[in-house]
Amino acid sequence: MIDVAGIAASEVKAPVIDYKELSPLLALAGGMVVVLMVGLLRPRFVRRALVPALSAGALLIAIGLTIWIWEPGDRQPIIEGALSVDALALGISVLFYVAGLVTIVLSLRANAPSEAGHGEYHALLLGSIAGMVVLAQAENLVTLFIGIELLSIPLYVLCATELRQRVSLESGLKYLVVGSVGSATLLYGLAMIYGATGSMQFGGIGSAIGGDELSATDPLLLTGIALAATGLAFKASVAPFHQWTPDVYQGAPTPITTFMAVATKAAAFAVFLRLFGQALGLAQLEWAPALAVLATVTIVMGNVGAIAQRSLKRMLAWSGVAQAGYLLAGVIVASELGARATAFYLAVYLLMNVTAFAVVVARERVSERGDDLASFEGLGTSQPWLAWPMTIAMLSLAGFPATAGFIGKFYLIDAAVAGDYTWLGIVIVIGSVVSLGYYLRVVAVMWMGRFEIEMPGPARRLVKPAAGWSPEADALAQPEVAAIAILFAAATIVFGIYPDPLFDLARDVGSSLSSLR
Amino acid sequence: MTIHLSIVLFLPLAAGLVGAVLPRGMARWAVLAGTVAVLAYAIAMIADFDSAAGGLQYETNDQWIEELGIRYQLGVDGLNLFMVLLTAIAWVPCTLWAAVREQDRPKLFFFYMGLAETAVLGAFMAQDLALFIVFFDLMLVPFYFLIGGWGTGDRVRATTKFVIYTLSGSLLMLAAAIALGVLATPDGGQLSFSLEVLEQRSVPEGTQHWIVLLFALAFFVKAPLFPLHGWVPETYRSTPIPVLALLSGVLSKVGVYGFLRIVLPVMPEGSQHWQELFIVIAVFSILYGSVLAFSQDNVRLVVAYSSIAQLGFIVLGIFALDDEGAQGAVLQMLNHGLVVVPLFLIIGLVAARSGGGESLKELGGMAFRAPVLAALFLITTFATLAMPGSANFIGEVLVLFGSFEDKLVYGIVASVGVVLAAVYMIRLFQRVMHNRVGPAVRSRDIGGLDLAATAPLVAVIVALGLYPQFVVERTEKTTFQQIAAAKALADGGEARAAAPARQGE
Amino acid sequence: MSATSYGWLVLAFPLAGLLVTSLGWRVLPGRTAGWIASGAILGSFLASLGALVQVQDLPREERHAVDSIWTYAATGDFDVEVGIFVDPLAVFMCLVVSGVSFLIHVYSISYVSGDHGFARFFAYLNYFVFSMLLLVLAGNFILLIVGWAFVGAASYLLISFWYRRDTATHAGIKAFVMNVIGDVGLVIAAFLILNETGQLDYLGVFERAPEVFAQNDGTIVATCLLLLVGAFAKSAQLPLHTWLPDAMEGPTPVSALIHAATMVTAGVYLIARTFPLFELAPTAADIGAIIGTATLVFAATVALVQTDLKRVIAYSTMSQIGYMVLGVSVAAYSAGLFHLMTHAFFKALLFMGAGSVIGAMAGIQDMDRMGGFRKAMPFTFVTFTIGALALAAFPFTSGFFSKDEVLAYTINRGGGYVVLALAGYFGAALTGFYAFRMVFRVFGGEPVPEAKELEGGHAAHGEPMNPMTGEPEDTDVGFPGPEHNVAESSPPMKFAMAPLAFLALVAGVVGIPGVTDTLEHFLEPTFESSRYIDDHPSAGAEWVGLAAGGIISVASIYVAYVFFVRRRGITLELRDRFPKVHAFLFHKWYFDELYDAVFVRPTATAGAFGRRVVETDFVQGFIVGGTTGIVRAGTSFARAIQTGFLRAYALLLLLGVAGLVLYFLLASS
Amino acid sequence: MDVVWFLVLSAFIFVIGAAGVMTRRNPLVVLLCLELMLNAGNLALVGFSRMHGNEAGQIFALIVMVIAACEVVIGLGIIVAMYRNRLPIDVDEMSELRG
Repeated sequence: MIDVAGIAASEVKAPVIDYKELSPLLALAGGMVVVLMVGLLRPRFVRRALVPALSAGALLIAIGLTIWIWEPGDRQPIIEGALSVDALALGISVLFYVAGLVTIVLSLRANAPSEAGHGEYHALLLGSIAGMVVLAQAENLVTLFIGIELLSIPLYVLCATELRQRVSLESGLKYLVVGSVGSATLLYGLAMIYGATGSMQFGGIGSAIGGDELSATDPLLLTGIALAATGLAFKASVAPFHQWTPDVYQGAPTPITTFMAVATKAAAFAVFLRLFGQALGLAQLEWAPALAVLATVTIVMGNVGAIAQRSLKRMLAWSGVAQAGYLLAGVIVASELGARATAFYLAVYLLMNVTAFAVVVARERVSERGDDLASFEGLGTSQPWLAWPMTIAMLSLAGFPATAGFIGKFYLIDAAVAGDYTWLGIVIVIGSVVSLGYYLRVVAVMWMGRFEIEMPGPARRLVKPAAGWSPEADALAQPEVAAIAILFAAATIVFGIYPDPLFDLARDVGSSLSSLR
Repeated sequence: MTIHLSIVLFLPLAAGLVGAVLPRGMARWAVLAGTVAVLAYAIAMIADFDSAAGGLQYETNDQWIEELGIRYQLGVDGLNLFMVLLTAIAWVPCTLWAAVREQDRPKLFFFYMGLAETAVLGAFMAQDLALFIVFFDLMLVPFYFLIGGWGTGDRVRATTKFVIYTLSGSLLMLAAAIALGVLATPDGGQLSFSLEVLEQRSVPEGTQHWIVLLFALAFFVKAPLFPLHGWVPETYRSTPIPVLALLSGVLSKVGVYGFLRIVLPVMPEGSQHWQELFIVIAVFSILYGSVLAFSQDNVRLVVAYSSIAQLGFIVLGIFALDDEGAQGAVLQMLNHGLVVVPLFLIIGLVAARSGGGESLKELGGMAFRAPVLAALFLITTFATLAMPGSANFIGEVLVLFGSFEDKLVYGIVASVGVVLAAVYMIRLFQRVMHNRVGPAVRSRDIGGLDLAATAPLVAVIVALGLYPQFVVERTEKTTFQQIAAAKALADGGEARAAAPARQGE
Repeated sequence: MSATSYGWLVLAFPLAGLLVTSLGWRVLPGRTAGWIASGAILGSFLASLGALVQVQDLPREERHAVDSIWTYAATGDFDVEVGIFVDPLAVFMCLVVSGVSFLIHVYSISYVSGDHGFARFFAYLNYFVFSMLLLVLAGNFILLIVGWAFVGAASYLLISFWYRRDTATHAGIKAFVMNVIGDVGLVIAAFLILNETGQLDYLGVFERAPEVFAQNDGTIVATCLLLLVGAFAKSAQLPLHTWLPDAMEGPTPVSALIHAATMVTAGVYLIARTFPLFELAPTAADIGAIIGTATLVFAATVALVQTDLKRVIAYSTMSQIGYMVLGVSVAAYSAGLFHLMTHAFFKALLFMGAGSVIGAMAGIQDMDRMGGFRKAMPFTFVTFTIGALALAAFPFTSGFFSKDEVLAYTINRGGGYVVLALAGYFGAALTGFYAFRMVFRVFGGEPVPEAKELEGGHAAHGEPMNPMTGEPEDTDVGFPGPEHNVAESSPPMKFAMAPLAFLALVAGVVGIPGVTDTLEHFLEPTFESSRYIDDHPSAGAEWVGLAAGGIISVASIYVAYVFFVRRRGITLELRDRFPKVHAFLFHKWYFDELYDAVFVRPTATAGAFGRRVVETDFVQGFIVGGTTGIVRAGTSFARAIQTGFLRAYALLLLLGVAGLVLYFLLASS
Repeated sequence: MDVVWFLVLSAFIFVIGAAGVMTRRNPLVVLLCLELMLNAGNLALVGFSRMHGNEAGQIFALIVMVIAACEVVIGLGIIVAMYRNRLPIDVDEMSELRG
């Protein structure tokens, strides 16, 4: 007799592909190709104007499509459970798109694109964004890894794009090497999780842990979790895997630093939420304390590291480390509230950091002191339109009320306390107290005249002047940068007073992780 | 007549914003007008206030951030009625004082003045814990810039220290407050920080203990009380006079006000648990502040340390957990504010007459050419040292009576502070106004505009001295309500609570 | 009008005077301020008379009236009205205070005529009189404390009236602080009273007191002792007396008014006012009596050797108040108050005379520099001598009757009180001696240059210098004696001194034992609830006492005559014979030194310690520095491991991995 | 054959790679060591996929190989850039960013 079942089984089934759900990703990929091709054209106009315009267009289309397919709640994964296009993924990916747009605008007058070639530069940027989207949507280990690498590899290049700057190359190399070590660790961890659970699907892993043949304390599984956590923590620059952050942020072209600071972190936490919340949620009791310890170490390290920095980029890098610690609290509690808080804070974090970095870009292009604190002296009187956004950003990062930062911290602490991690909440506030030390210093430098800080020598300036050295000329020379700063600063204040829109977004994001309590 | 607290609340800020768009010279007058309007509004409120009703009046209660259970809830009752009035009264002369002097970047300066008043008013009127904290921290922003931007000496260091010190307290309070809100929420209940809700809900006593401690930390730093006054010397030295008057006269009250508004009614067990400790801190602050005040050479610091002592009295009155004590504390909160503001303005005048010298060594013998100034200073001095006949005396007597009730030993130790107060205040007055003429002193009498700024305050002091009951009858009811819960515990736990005092006797 | 409305008037006049003189200081021409002020006081004197009449009209058993205008402060059972209490005692005090004050006001008009602070001076004086009257009229303890503190403030202001003199300002702050100590005592006493009786009004308290307090119950004794603290601080009794001699830095009229006639006797008034409490606490009363006696002897001994004219009189004041305190403490209320009255007269008179002399000496107060003013200042001489006679209780002067009545009552209590009485007589002997020491040294002997010049008709010209420190005066504000205002040449002073001299002589008639006893009967309604109301010595016994007193005083005066007229220089021999004794007395038994060592220095040291050690090392060093130190350490660590070598980064990363894995494996097993 | 042996071997390879990254100063060698680490992961995947008898692990391994290649390419590119700028080909020399 003929084994019909056997034959049926041997047939290769092509996976069902839902192009509607996939459309934002496709838009990015398409844009990438187009930009790369167009970038090959010679005319100056094409390279300086058309390429950025096209890439921006791609991002805008992606945003549009995202809104089109937006739908809160828990969603079935697509492509045989490779990706899940739910509110978590979509919501976070909006952050990537915005960050990308900002980066494009900030790069308009930067050296990096012209050195690396505009087409390549922007194509790589879009590629990295695509990677982040994949990562945010990843529903199984393979896509997770692909996402991370697709995110990282373009960034390695982008960091090193200022080919004539030694520090740029250095940051590229460091990011590459240390990053690859991280990826290898992650891969090894994923392998073990797979080994322990026998499934690549997050859902499958979750049910396996829930199932009776595998206990949540299985050493193989836990080792896997540990290694995977390391890999993700590395991307999120969680201590003690944070060390690349200051160096890379400082060395990389500032627009890229901006992008990394906000987008990479968002991507990392998106997958953190999904993997640890959904797949490993049931093992929370095992991994949460460890992550809590990591969070504490991160908060401490980040804040104390930032205090002694003169270079604003470096200072923001360290502060980014600290902020990662705060965000981790939202993951640790593995609750829907935690997910919401994390998403909310990621959005806020984007606003604050973009503002700050925009001002840094504006300053380092005109001041011979580069991104050194000294180049911000007296900004309050000379260029209030830059000083105010910076002030708002700093106060918001420090968590002053009437800024979005305050609400964000409030939300995170709320989540921490609700998840029985009150002590972590207290660690967060202690961290913020320390952070005042460096945030307020920037404000003081801008508004309260010159004063001395005991610190190593100032940073060399890496960027050619955008215009003559007079504030007015500079302002005219790069209106788009100031515009970005003012826009995002305004948003910071608005959401600090009327945060409901962000809350709605956060609620949708949270709603898509059904397995959470 | 209906009073809309939101109008009172945001008027100064609005005035500040208007001033920011007006031409350079006009900003000051816009803000001044704003403060005057607030004062008028506050007076109308006092006139309209129904002292018979115990609860909140003119309440505004709207949803603000539903997700976090934060409501935009304002209200006035006997407890904060006079705090609002104090704020309104204090801001007018200080703004006037600044307005008649040349400031650089005047628009910013007066914008911050307006923002500051809004923040302080908000802190006093907030009836939602989270909202209170929002304003409590927001207060720091304008003062940070005012001190750092217009201060003297090592101002940046001073203002940074001030902000970090205060925030390290109030951020911990934030954590504690969130914990309070979350842990108080019953299962399935909606998270809420509204005080009236929190008073209904209860938190286990063990939790209350550390929450109260964190609140106290924030409030003691703000007050300030020993040993959390590390920010005081530098800040007081480099703060511009009108700002300093507000800082010491009004801001210091927000902390102690928080005890009566939040800690005692919401966490009576916790408050009662730490009663002994807090009283000890208060009493020690009284003695310490007094002794240091009388060994200081810088005029500002004399008043600075005297404030530490005065705030000690207030805290003592609050944690005596006794009707009279609390009533005295409330009265004293108003009185101290009313005397410190003119005191600092006068110090500013005095310094101007000695070529900027603020050391007692450089001052002296000013009374001769400035009799009016001397008279104002004298009255303020007597009021500050709580001479009988001033409202401060009634306040202190009530505080002492309250503490005598079952903390007799502490009360008697504290009353040593009364004597010391006489020493350092008279010393201050004498070294400034009497004795030989200081080297750089060019004495002249107080100018018309400065007189307009200070004299009304002194008049208010005298008036209250004649009729303190005006305050007492309006505050009494609410004050008693606020401490009722904790008081009941203290009385119930009489044997345990008062045992140490007994041994002391 | 009722008694109380007169009471309000009594308060209203000086208050009005205060407002007019203080607000109109710029516009009032010449001496107007002085006349206005004096007029105000005269007004309240007349009002007091009105009150007197009204009170006498009341039926004998309810001879007191209360009235209040508004609630001062009321919360819980703390309930205080702005109310006055008018009874014979209050009226009596009002009369004495306003009467003497009026005369002293007039005296001052010419005494401070040339001073820069003329209007200020009278504003202060009016303020004082208002406060003093408030004190005596107050209807409850809180208002009493208010008046109590106000007189303290007034005395402070007037002591440091010439505020460019360091000695004056120091004396001022000393007096003020001592008085505040007294205030605190009263406040605590008031609390105990409120706590036990639930009342603060005199009437209520006195009603409830016998019900709630057992005889000599601990609380009531404590209360009365606290009251005594207040009384002694105000009345310069041991051990709170050190401020009074220094208070002589003030202008002489101030010494006469505040530090002799009125304020310092407030303590006596307080004890008399609260007698129901003291009779419940005999222990406290006895302590009061003992301290009174101690003070009267102590002060008299010190007065023997002082050379500063005003300070001698100051010590004699302390001594005389000692008698009063003794009197009211042994329940001889009317006797004590009688002495209060006569003392007010003759002591004010003495100060006025002293002022006149000091004027003649151009501000010099040292008796060693004086002498022979007999001819130069006949009027001053006569009045001063009258004052001295009354002070020495010379037979049939006012002091004679009052002082000896006190002692007679004391003996009458029998037992240990006799000892006190004997001490009193010993003090009397000393009194006569130092009183006439003054007379003989100032007016007797050879005329000093100043006296001669004065006889020549023109005044001496002294350098403006501070007699205490010898440093030159800052003439801006003014200083004593440059105007040479001697009674002889200025009618207002004469006008003020003459009636006082008369009263000093004859005021005794209101209390001649067995004959008049007017005062005693007048005051009886106040004290009728006293349990000692009926056991007063028989007239016979009193006359025996009077005889003894008379002999003592004559004898002591004779001894003074021998010492300072017949055989001058004998004092010097004595001093050389017993230098230790002299030094001990001359340094006022070293009380100032003691307090300086026990209270002032320690506090100052504590302050210095707090400033140098606690502030810098603990608050800034440990708390602030500690925290920042930890953060700094963390910073340097974070930077140290941030080496920049990516191999090191990889190392740390893998270490982190190892740690994490290890944790998980441990957690799992 | 028991999967444990595969795991032990892959662990060895991983450690060797890690050690290499930490000890070698030549970026080229460092890149090789990175490859080792990734391949250790691959080996583990393959081993597990045999253990579970599903091919997911092997597919994953294939994908990883591609990615690893990309990484090396980038690394080489950066090294070339360094060479062009006449920078020393030594990871320890690239330590300007620090602190």
